[in-house]
Amino acid sequence: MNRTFKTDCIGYALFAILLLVVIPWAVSFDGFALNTYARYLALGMVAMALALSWGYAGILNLGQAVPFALGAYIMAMHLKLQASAHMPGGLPDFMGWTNVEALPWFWQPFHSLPVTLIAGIAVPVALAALLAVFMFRGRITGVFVAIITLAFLVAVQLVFIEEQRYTGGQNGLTGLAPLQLLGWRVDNYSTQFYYLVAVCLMTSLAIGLALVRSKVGLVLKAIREDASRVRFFGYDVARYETLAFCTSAAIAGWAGMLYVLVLEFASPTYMGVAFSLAIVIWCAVGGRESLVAAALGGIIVNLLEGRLSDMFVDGWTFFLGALFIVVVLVAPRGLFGLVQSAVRHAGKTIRSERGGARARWLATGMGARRIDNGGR
Amino acid sequence: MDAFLNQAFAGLSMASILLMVALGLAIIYGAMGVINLAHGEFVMLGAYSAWLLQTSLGLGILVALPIVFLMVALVGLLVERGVVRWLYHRPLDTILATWGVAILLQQLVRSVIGSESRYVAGPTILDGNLVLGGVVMSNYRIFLIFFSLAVVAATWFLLKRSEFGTKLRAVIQNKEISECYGIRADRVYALAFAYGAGLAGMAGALITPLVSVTPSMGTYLVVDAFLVVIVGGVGSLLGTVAAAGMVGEATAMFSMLMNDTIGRIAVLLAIIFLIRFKPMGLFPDKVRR
Amino acid sequence: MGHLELKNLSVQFGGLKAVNNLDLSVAQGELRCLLGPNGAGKSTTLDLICGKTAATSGQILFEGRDITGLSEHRRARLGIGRKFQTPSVFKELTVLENMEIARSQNPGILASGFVFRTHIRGRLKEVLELVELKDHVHTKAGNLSHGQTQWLEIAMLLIQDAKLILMDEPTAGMTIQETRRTGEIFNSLKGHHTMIVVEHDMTFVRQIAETVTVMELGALLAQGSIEEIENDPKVRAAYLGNEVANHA
Amino acid sequence: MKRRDFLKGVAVAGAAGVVGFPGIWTQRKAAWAANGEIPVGILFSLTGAVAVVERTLHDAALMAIEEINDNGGIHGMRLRPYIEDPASDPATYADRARRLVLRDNCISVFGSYTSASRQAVLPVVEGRDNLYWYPTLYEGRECSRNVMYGGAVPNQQQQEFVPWLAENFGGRFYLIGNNYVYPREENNVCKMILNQIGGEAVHEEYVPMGHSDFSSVINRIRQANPDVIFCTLVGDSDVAFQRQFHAAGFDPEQLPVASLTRSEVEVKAMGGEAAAGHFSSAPYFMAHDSPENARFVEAYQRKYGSDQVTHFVSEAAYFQIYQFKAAVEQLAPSDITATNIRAAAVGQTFMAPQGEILIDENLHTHLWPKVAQWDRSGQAKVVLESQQRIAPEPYWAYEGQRCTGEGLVTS
Repeated sequence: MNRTFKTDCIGYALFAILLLVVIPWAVSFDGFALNTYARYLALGMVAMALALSWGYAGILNLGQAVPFALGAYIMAMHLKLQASAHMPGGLPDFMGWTNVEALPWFWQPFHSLPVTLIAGIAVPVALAALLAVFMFRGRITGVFVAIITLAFLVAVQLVFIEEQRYTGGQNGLTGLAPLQLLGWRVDNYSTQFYYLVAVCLMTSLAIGLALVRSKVGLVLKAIREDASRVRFFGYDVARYETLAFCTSAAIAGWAGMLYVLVLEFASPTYMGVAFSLAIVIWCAVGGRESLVAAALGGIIVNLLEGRLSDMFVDGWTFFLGALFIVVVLVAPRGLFGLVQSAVRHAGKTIRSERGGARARWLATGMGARRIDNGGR
Repeated sequence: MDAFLNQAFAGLSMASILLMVALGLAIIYGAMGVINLAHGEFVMLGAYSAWLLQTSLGLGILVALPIVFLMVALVGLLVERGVVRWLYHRPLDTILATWGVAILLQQLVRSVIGSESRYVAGPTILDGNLVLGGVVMSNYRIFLIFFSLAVVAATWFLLKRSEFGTKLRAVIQNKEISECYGIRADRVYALAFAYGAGLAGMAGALITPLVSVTPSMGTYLVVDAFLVVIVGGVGSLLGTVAAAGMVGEATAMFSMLMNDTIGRIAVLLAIIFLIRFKPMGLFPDKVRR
Repeated sequence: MGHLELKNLSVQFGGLKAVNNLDLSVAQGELRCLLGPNGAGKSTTLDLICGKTAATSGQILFEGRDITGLSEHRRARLGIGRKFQTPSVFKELTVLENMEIARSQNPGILASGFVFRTHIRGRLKEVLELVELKDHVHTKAGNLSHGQTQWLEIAMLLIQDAKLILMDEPTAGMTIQETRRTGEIFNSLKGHHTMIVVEHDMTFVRQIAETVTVMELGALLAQGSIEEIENDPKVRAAYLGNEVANHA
Repeated sequence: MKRRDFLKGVAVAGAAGVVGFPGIWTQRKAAWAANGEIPVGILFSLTGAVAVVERTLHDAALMAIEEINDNGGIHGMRLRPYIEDPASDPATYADRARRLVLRDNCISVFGSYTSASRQAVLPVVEGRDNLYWYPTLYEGRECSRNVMYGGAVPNQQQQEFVPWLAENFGGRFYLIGNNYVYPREENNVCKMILNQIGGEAVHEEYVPMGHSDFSSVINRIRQANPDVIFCTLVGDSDVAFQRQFHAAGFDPEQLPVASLTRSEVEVKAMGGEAAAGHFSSAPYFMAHDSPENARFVEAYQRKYGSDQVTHFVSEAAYFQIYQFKAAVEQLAPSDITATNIRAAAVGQTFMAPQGEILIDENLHTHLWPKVAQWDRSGQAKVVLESQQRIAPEPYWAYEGQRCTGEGLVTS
C-alpha cells in the first residue's frame, strides 16, 4: 500500500499543478476564462464525489444532483437574504409576490454565513444519510439503488418547483448578493475566486483520497466485489456504504455552494434528471476508478461541450452523443483506463526485453501449477 | 361517485399508455439486462414515423402502425448491432451508451426534420366519447386500453408459445448452454431488442393524437417507464401490467385528492418504498435464491 | 455446555424443510466433521450458524449466548468465521489486501479510517508463511491458482482469528499434496479453534476427524467416531449404494 | 496497482496538454470598431425542449440581421451575430451569456424565451452593464435597467381580455397553467380583475412543465363546470391539453379556452381542428392585416419555408433587432456602447408588423394588444383590437410600485 501512496501523491501533485499553474497561465488570468474554468472545476468536484461512491463502493447514485443542488440552494438562500436586506421585513422579493407574510423558519438561520457554510454540507449529508440508511439497511444494491435514487431525485425536484413560495419555483433563486467572506467581497471573475474554487477541489480531493487509501477504501472495494463475504469478517456493510454515500454527498454539497458563486443563481435544473445523468457520464468518461480521473472527466467533458457548441452551433450534440458511445465501447474504464493500459502495455514491452527469461520462467511455473489443479 | 369513476378511467387510460411504453423496456431489460435510456427516443421515433407516413403517404395512424413498428424495430436492430451488443456483460455501462444513443437520435431528428412540434391527426372513427351515466370516456382512450392489453397478450404468446420465445427464455436462463444446443444467442438478443424497440415505436405512434410531437418528447417518458418495469419485477409481464395499472390508478387518485404535482410526488415516494421492500418486484419468481 | 449449541433448529424454504429440528453441540476446541448426502442440509446448517440464512425456529447458542437473531457481521464480531464452498476471496484485491480485510479485529469505520498500510510482521507474517503465500503478497487474488486461492481463504480465516471456524468443503479442487497439507494445518488448529468442517473426501476426514456428525434430510442421523460412523447401517443406507465405502 | 497511480499523473499531464493549451481555448476577442462590425449575441436554444419555440426566434432575429446587413448595415457597419446554443438549460444560458458579453464583447445580446433563462442571464448583463433584448411576453414585476423587454406584460394581455371574456361567456373562470412563475403571476392578475368585475376563479391549478396527461384536469373541469378556461400552459403541455380537451367533446361556444401563451406555433402542433373557436390574447397574430406584417410574413416564409409560421414572440425577436438598429443609428461609431444604446432606444418608435410600437423609459414596449379567435386553418381572426397603444406597466397589480426610467420606484 505504501508504494501506491507515493504514486497517488504524484498524480495529486500533477493535478494541482494543472489547476493552480497551468490553467491560469494558459488563459493569461483572463477573468471570463477563469470564471468558466471555475465552473468546470465545481462540476469536476461533483464528478469526483460520485466516483467516491460509484467507483469505490459500487453504489450507482443517479441522484447525485440532489446534494449538489441542496448545497447550491443553501448558499443561494444566504446570498438572497443578503440581497433582500433592504426589502420590507428582509423578505426576498419572490416571497412578497406569493403573499408570504414573514420569513419562514427554515430560511432564518441562513442570515449567518458560518451556519450557511456548515449547513451547505450538513444538510445534504443528513438527507443522504437518511436515504442511505433506508436503502443499505435493506441491502438494496445495484440497479435498485440507481432507480431509488433516480425516483428520489425527481421527487425532490418536483417539491422544489411546487413550493414556489419558499424556493422560487422553476426560476430558482436569482438576484443574489455577492458573497462577503471575512470582509472580502467575492468577485467571481477574479483570480482569487478561481483559486478559491481550485483549492476547494484540491482539498476535497485530498479528503477523498485519504478515505479511499485508508482501510475504509479497501473495505468499500471488497464490498463492491462481494458484500456478503465482507459481512462474515464482521464489517457492518451498511455503515460503510452509508459513509461512502454521505462523504460523496458532502463533497457534492460543497461543490454546489461553489457553483452558485460562479453562476450567481440557483435553479431547479441543478437537480434535473439530465444534469444528474450528466454527472454519471463525466465520471465514466474520466474513469470512475480514480478520483483524480473522475474530476478530470468532469472538467474535460464540460470543456469539450463548450468547445463543440462553439464550433458547431448546429448539431454539436451529435458529437457529444457519439463521444459517450465511443467512450463506453472503446474505453469502458474511461480515459483513465485507456491511459493505464497504454502505459502498462508500453511497460510490458520494455520489461519483456529486459527480463524476458525470468518472466518466461515464472509464466511456465504458474502454468504448470494450473494444469496440476485441473486434474484433481 | 361519478368523479371517482371518471378518475378511475383516467387512471386506466394513463396506465395503458405507460404500459405500452414500459412493455418494450421490460423485454429489453428483462431479457438482456440492458438499461435502455434511449427507449424514450424509440417512442419519439415512432411518433415521427407516424407523422411521416401521414404527411407523405396520407396513412392514418392505425393503418400505419405495422409500418411504424417495423421502422422503429429496424432502428432498434441497428442500435443493438452497433452499440448494445458489445455491452451485455456490463449492464451498468449500457446506461451511458444508450444515453449517448438518445442524444444522437434526438439531434438526428432535429437536424433532418426540424425542431418544431409536429401535428398528427388522430383516427376519425375513434372521435367522440362513450357516455355511461356521469362517466365520460373518450373512444380513443378506450381503444388504447384494449389495444395495450392486446399487445401484452400478443407478447405473452410470443414469449411463451412461439419458438422464438422458447429460444429467448433459454438464452435468458443460460446463454452458454443454449448456444451448445445450436441457438444463436446474439441473433435472439438482437431480435428481442428490435421487438422491444418496435413496441416503443407503436406506443409513440399511438400517443400522437394526445400529445405534442417534438424531438425531446421521449425524455419525459423513459423515467416513468423504468419505474414501472422495476416495480413490476424483472422479466415478469404480469408484474409490468400490474405495476402500470397501479402507477396509473395511484396517479389518478392522488391527483383527484390533491393535485397533479403532489400526486406525482406521492407516487414516486410509494415507488421508492415498494422497491425498498420488494426489490424483486410485485410477482417475484418463487425460487430459492 | 458446548462452545456452540444448536437447539431444535429448523429452517423452511417454501414447502421444503431444509433443516429439521436439529440438535448439535460442539465443544471448545473440537474439530467436528459434518457428513451427509447431497441435500442433507449441511451447508444450510453452516449458513444458519453464520447468519447467512435466518432460522424459522429453534435456537443457536454460541459461548452460552443466544445469537439466533443477530446479523452476520455481529456474529462475525463474536468470533464466527466462515469459508465458503466455492473459494470466495476478493479477486480484484491483492493477497495482502485480502489479508487486511480479514484482519478484522477492529471492524468499525473509525478504526479503519486510520489504517493506511499493512505491515508484514507478527502473526500476519506467520500465517502467510504457513500457507506459502508470502512471495505473492502483491499478486491480485484473481491471478492465483485454485489451490492458492483456497489457502488464501484459509489464511484469511486464520488471521481473522475466529473462535469458531465453519468450513464448507475446504479441499475441493485441491491436489492430493495440497489436501494433505491442509489437513496438517487443520490438525495444528485443533484446541485453539473450534471447527466445523463439511467434507466429502473421506481420506481427508480420516486425517482430521475427531467426532463425525452425519445428517440426512435436514436432521441428525448419526454421530460418533469415524469408525462408528463407517460401520453404522443407517448411514450406509442413507448413502444409497455405499457412497461412503466408495470414497473410502 | 503502483503503475496505475503513476498513470494518473500521466493522464493528468496529457489532459493538461489537450485542455489547457494557451489561446485556442479561451480568447475569441473581436475588436468591432476596428473592422467595422457590430458584434451582437444571439442566444436562443437550438437543442433541448425549448428549441421548439426558440428556434423560430433565432430564425426571426437572424433574418432581421440579414435584412439590415443587405441594406447597408448601420452607418456602413455590419451587424456581426455571435450565435450560441444554450441547450434549454439555465446554467448553460448563464455560461453562454458570459461568453457573448465577456469574451466576444457583444454590445447587446438577443435571446431566450423562458423566465428562468432570462433570470439566469441577468447577473451577467447587469454585472457588466450590458443590454439583453428579451422578446417574450412575461410576468412583469421586473425592472432591470439592462433588459429591453419586447413582449407583453400582464396589463397588456389581460386589461381588456378578461372583462371581454367575462362579458361574453360568464365570469366563472377555471385557471390552469404550468407550474412556474409566469402562470402564477398572470393568474394573480386575472383573479384581481375578476374580483373587480364580479367574476370568480372556480379552480386554480398548476401542472409540472412538460406534463402531458390531462385526463384528471379534464375531469375536474367537467365537475367545476366553469364559463371560461383561462389557460397559461406553455409548449408541449398546451398542445397536449388542447388536443385532449377537444377530444373530450367540449364545445368552444359554451366553454372557450382563453390562452395568454398560445400562438401559431402551438396551434400548428395541436391542429387547427382542436384550436378552432378558442381565443388567445397577444399583440400580434400572423393573420394581422398590415403592410409591415405582409412583408414580414412573406420574407420569413421565403427564407424558411412556406409551411413556417410567424407568431407574437418571433415578431418581437424580429422587431427588437430593428429597434436596436434605430438606436445605434443615432450614435456616433465611437459612442456605441450598451448604455448609450439604451439611452438612445428610449422613446424610439418603430413600425412593427403589429403596428407602431414605442420603447418606454422603463425599457418595456408599448404594444397593440389584440384578442383573436382561432379557426380551422390554424390562423387567428382578430375579434377585439385595442383602440390605442397600451403602455407597459410591469407592476400593474402592485399598488405603490412603478417601474420607471430610474428603476423601481416605491411610493
